[in-house]
Amino acid sequence: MNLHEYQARDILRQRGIPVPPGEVATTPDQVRAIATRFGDRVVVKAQVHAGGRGKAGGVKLAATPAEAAEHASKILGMTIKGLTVRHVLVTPAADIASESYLGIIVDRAAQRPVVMVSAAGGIDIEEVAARTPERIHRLAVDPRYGLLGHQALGLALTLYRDIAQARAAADIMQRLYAACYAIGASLIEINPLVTTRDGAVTALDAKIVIDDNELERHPEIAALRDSGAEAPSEVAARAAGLTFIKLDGTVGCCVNGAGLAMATMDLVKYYGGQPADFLDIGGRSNPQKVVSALKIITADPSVRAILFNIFGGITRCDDVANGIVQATREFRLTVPLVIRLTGTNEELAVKILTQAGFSALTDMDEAVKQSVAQAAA
Amino acid sequence: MNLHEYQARDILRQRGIPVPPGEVATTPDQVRAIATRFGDRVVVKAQVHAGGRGKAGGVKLAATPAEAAEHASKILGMTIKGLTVRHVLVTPAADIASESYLGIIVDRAAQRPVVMVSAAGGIDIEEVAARTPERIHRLAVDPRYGLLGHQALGLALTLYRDIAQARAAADIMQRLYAACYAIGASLIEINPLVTTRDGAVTALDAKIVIDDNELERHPEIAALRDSGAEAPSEVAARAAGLTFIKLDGTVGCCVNGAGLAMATMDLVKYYGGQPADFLDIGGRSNPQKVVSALKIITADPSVRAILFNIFGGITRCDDVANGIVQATREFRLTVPLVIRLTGTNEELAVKILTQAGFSALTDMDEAVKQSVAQAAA
Amino acid sequence: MSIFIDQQTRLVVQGITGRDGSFHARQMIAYGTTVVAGVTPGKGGQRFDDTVPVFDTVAEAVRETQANTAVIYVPAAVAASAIFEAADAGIPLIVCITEGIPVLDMTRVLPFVHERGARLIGPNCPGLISPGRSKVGIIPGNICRPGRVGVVSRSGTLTYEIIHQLSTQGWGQSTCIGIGGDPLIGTNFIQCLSGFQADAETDAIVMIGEIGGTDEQQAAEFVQQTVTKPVVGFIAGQTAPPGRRMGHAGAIISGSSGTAAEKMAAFARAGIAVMKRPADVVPLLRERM
Amino acid sequence: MSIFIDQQTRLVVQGITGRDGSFHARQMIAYGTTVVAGVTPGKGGQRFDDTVPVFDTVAEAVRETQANTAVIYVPAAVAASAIFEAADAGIPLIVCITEGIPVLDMTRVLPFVHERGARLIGPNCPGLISPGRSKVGIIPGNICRPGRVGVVSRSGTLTYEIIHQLSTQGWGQSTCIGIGGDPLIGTNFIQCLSGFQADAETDAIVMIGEIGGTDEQQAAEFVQQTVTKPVVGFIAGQTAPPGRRMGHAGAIISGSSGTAAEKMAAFARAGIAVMKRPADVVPLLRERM
Repeated sequence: MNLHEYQARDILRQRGIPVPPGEVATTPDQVRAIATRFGDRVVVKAQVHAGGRGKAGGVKLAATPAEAAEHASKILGMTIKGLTVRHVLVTPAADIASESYLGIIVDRAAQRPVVMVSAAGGIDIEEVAARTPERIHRLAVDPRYGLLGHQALGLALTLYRDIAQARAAADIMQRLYAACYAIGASLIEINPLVTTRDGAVTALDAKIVIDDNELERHPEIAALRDSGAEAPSEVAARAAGLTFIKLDGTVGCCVNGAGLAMATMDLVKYYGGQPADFLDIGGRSNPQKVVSALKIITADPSVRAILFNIFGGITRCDDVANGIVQATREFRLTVPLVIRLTGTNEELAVKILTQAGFSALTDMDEAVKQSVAQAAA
Repeated sequence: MNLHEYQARDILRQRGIPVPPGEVATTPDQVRAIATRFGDRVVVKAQVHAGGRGKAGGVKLAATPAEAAEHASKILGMTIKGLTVRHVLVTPAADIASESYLGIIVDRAAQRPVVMVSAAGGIDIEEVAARTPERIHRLAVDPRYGLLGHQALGLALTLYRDIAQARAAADIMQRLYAACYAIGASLIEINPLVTTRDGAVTALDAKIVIDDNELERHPEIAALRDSGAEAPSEVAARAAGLTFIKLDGTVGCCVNGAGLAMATMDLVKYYGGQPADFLDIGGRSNPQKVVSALKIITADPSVRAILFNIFGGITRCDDVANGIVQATREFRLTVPLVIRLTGTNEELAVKILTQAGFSALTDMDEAVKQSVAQAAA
Repeated sequence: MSIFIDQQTRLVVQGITGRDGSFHARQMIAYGTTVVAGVTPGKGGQRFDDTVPVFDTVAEAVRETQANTAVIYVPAAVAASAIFEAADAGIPLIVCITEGIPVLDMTRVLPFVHERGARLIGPNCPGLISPGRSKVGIIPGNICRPGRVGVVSRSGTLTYEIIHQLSTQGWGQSTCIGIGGDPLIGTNFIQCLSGFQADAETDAIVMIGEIGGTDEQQAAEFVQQTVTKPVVGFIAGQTAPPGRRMGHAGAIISGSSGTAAEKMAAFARAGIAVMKRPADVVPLLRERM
Repeated sequence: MSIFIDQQTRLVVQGITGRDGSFHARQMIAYGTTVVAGVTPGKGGQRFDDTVPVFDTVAEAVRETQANTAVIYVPAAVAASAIFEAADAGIPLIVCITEGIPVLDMTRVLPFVHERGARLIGPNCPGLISPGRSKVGIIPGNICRPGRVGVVSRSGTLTYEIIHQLSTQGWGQSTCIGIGGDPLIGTNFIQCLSGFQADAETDAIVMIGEIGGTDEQQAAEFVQQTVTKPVVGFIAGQTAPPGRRMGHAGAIISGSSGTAAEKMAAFARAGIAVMKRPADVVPLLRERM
C-alpha cells in the first residue's frame, strides 16, 4: 500500500526525523489560508500515488498566497498517470544547500534490508544509479543487529563532510531503519534529504510503501489507505480478496495462482490475442470470489471474451463452477465465456456447468485458442 | 537504581502489561479517600527499596476505608531495614486463583538475559529455587532475536494449562523482555503473576532495577529516583561520583579502584581491624572528589581512623594529596589519617602532604597496620 | 531416489487442527506420508483423527516422535513464529505453505534457520512431493507419477499444469518442489538443481521461473557450470506489465533485471531448453534426452 | 614471548583526540607500542601529535594502516558502538578500556564480536602489557618488568599493586592482562590461562579474582585439568558485604556462589596457591617454582 507524501511526513515526524513544516489541503481556499500563515513563498504539491509529479505539472512554486491558490485550483482535480489529485501539500519553499538520496528496501538477493544513500539526490537519482553506480553507497543490514551506529555514520560521511550534519543524517538513518520494522514498510525513501542554508538536515520529500501483509497487524497504518486515490477496479478487487491489474487487451482472464495467471496471459499473446487483465482468484476459492471477479472483468468495456483457467488444488473446481453460474443469475454476461477446469472436483464442476448451459474444456492451449478467437470475432 | 513498586507498575502498564488498579499515597487521609473510591477491601503496601516488607508489617489488608487509614498511619514513617516508608500503595484486595513467578535478569555465565518462570510464585520463590530447582524454568534469550513467540509460549505453558491464560502470560513475557531493553533494566520481576477468579492474568507486584549505566540515556527513568528513600551518605556519594557502602567497623577506607578497595578492607581485617566502609574514588580523581569522600567518611561517628590507599595510574597521587589538604582547610579532622600513595606523581604528592604536615607511606601493609593500630588506640 | 524427502521422512504438521492443516494432513496421510505428530498449542494430548498425536509445541513433538520434517499451515500472522519454533526444535527440514508472511518477518527468520543448519522450503509454496514415496505440502498427489524428471518451480498452480503435462504424457517425476513465490525464500533454484544433479534417480530437470529478481539468472549460470543433466526451463510473465515500481530504490536495486526476456535469454545462454508455453515441456525433454 | 600482543601489534586508538585517548596514546607510544592510527569521526585527515594519522572510521584506518589491534577510550554511551565498529572492520583483537557500558549493550556486542572471530578484552579493564614489547591500555609501564610470570586479573589498581610486588622483588612479567570487572566481558580467565599455559616464555601464572559470579571457580577447574604451570591466586572481597540483592532472580541465578570463601576453596581444591594478602604473591611463587 502506498502512503501519500503528507502521510509519510507525519510518520517520519512522529519518529523524530526532522521534516519541514507543511499542511495538507483539499481546496484552493485552504491553500490560500495555509500560504498566508506560512507568510513566504510556498510549494504546492499534488498528492497522488504516482512518480513524475513535477514533470506532470503537479508541483508548483508560488510567491504569494493568491498564486498558491491559483496553482492549487489547477492541481486539484488534475489527472496524473490516470489518478485524480484530491489533496495537495503546501510547504514553505525550502532554502536548499544540498540534496541527497536516502532509501531503505529489502534486497531479495541479499535477503536483507539495504540502506542506499547518494550525495546526488533528487529526481534524477535513477539515472545517477544507472550511469554512475559508484555514486550510490549501499549497505546490507544484518537484521539481527539492526543498523548499527558506526554503519549509519559511515554512510552519512559519504554525504556530508561536516560531522554535525553527518551525525544528524546517521540519526535519521537509524530512525528510518527502525521505522521500517515498526510500521511494516517495504520501502522508505527520503528524496531529497536536504541541508538548508543554516546547516540543518531535513527530509524534504518522503515516500513510504507498506507491505500489504503487514496491514493486519498495523491497523493504524491500514487506516491511512486513501481508496479515492486508487483505480475503482483495484479497490473492488482488494475488497473481494482478488489480485487484479488492468491491462490494455480484449481477453479478460480469470485464473487461480499468479504463475498460472501469467502463463495464461503469455499463452493468450502466443496465440495472437491480448490479455485485458491479470486476475488471480488465489487459493481457497469460494463462489462469491468468482462472482466478484466476473463483475470486475465485465466492467471493462474493452473485454471481448472471458477466459477461465483453473487448475484445481486447494481451489475446488466446483466452487468456481458454482460462482460462474451464480454470477450469470445476478447479471447478464454480454461477452462469450471460455472455461478450462482441471484438478480437484473437476467432474462435479463439469456437471454443474453443463447443467447451466456452459461447456468446459480441460486443455489449457485449446481454451486459450478459443478465447482469442472469440475476442477477435 | 531501584524503582518503587508503584513506579514499576506504571512502567508495566504503559507497556501494555495488565496491572490491577492501585494508587499511591503519602498520608492516611489520602489512603482513606482511595479506599473509599475502590469501595472494597484494600491492601496497603509500604513503598521502600527493601525485601521482606510483608514480614516487617509493611503490607496490610483493610476491610474498610477507616481501617486502611489506620494501617497507613502505622506504615507511613515506619522503618524497614533502615529505610523510612514515605509512600504507600493502595490496591483493591485481589481475588487470587494462582500465583506464579516471572523474572528477567542478565546471567553473566550465559552472557544473555534469562527469563525465569515458576508456577510456585510468591514470597518463598527463593526457597523453591534452592530446594526444588526443577520447579523453576529458565530460558537464556538470544538477544539478536529477542524472546520469540514460541519460546514465551513454551514457558507460559509450564505455568498454565489453559491456552488463553498461557497466551496472555506469553504476551506479558514478550512485553517484559522488550521493556528490559527499552528502559535499561538489570532486573524486572513480576512476583506474583496472578490469575484472578475470572481467569485474567495480571501483574500483582513488580520489581524493577535499572542499570545505573543506562540512566544517562533514559532521563525519564532517572527522574524517578527517590533520593528520600536512600541512605543520605549514599546520596551524597553518588552526587560526588563515588562508590560508597557503609559498613560496621572503625577504619574508614578511601581507595582508588574497587578491587584494591576490597583488598584493602580484607587487609584491615587481616591485621585485626574492621573496615567502616567500602569507598572507591574511581579513576580520574580530582581533589574535590577526595574532599567529598572525607566528608562522607567523617560523618560516620564510628570511624576512629582513616586510611587512604592510592595506587596511581589514571588517578594522580598529587590530586589526592591536594584533596586531602583542601579538605583539612574546609573542616577539622578529628581522627587520625594514614596515607599510602604510590604510582603516578607520587613524589609530588609526598611533597604536598609533607608541606601540609602529613606523612605518607608507600607500603600497603605498613599503612594498613598503622591505621588499625590508630583505630584501636 | 528423491531429494529432501523420502520414506524416512517423519512429518510433524504445525497447525494440524486448523482448516488447511487438517485437510492437507489427511491428504498427506492418504498419500502415504509418515505423519507422526501434529502441533496446536492448547490441544496437546488430543489425537488428530483418533490417530496422530497432537502436541502443544514442536519441541515436545520432536522429543516424543522423532519428527524430522515440519510442514506449516498456520495463519500468516503467526507463520514466522512457527518457522522459528520448528528450527529451534532442531527440525532439519521445514516446509512453509503459508502465504502472506511479511517480508520483514522473513529477514529475521532466515538467519535463524541458517544458523541452526536447517533447510526451509517456502514460504508461500506448495511444498514438495516425491511421487509414490512421500508428499509434504499441497501438491495434488493424483497429478504426479513416479519417474525420473525433477521439477523445481517458483509457482503453485503453474507447477501443477507442468506436472500434469509430464504425467499425462508418460514422464514421471523423481521429486517436484515448489520453492515459493515470495521475495525472500529459504531454498532457491540452485540448491534444488544441485540436489537433482546429485540424485542418481533424476535424469532431467524442469525449472519454472517467473519475472522478478535474479534467481533464475543465477540458476542459469549454475546450470552452465555444474549441471550435466538436461534442463528445460519456463518463465512466466512475458506479457505481464512491468511490476509496480517500488520507488527509486526498487529501480536502483534491480536495475533492468527481472524481466522475462532477460531470464529467457540467460536460460538460452546456459544451454537450458526454453519453453514458449507449458505444452512445450514434453517435446523439449524428448529432444534433449 | 607474550600472549595476545607483541611487537607485531599495530594499534588503532579509538577516541584518540579525547581526554583519556590522547593521554594514553602518548603513554603507549612512549612505551614503544606501534600506534599506527587514531579514529575520531569528523577529524579524519588530521594527525595526532603531528605523527599518527587520524581517520573518521576504523574501516578506513584498517584499510590505510593495516591495524590489527584496537583500543577504545570513548565515552560509555558510545563504547558499545565503538566495539561493533572495530569488529565490523575486521580487527581481530579489541581492547575496551571504557567503564560504565550498560550490560544490555554488551549482550548485543558479544555475539557480534564472536561471529566475526574477534577477541574482545574488557570492557572496564586496564588492558594488557607485555613488558618491554608492547602496551595496549592503561597499565602503568613503569611498574612492570620483562620476565616470565603471566598475570591475569579482573581488577585494575589491585593488579598494579600485585605487579608492583612482583617487579620490586625481581619477578618480571611475560604479559599482564586485566580482563575487566564488568558482569559481561569478552575474554575470561580460562582463555588467558590457556594462553599462558601455551606460552613458552611464561613459567608461572598469577590470577587475581573478585567476589561475584563463578568465573574463578570455572577457571580453577580448568587449572586442575589443563594447566601444568604453577598458579598463585588471590580473591578480593573477603570482608565485602554481600552484594546488593538483585531481586529474587539474582538469588535464583547465582544461588550461594560468588563469595570469596567459595572461590578461595575452589582455588585450593585445584592446587592453586592462595594468597591471603597481596604481599603473599612473591613468597608463594617462590615456594611453587
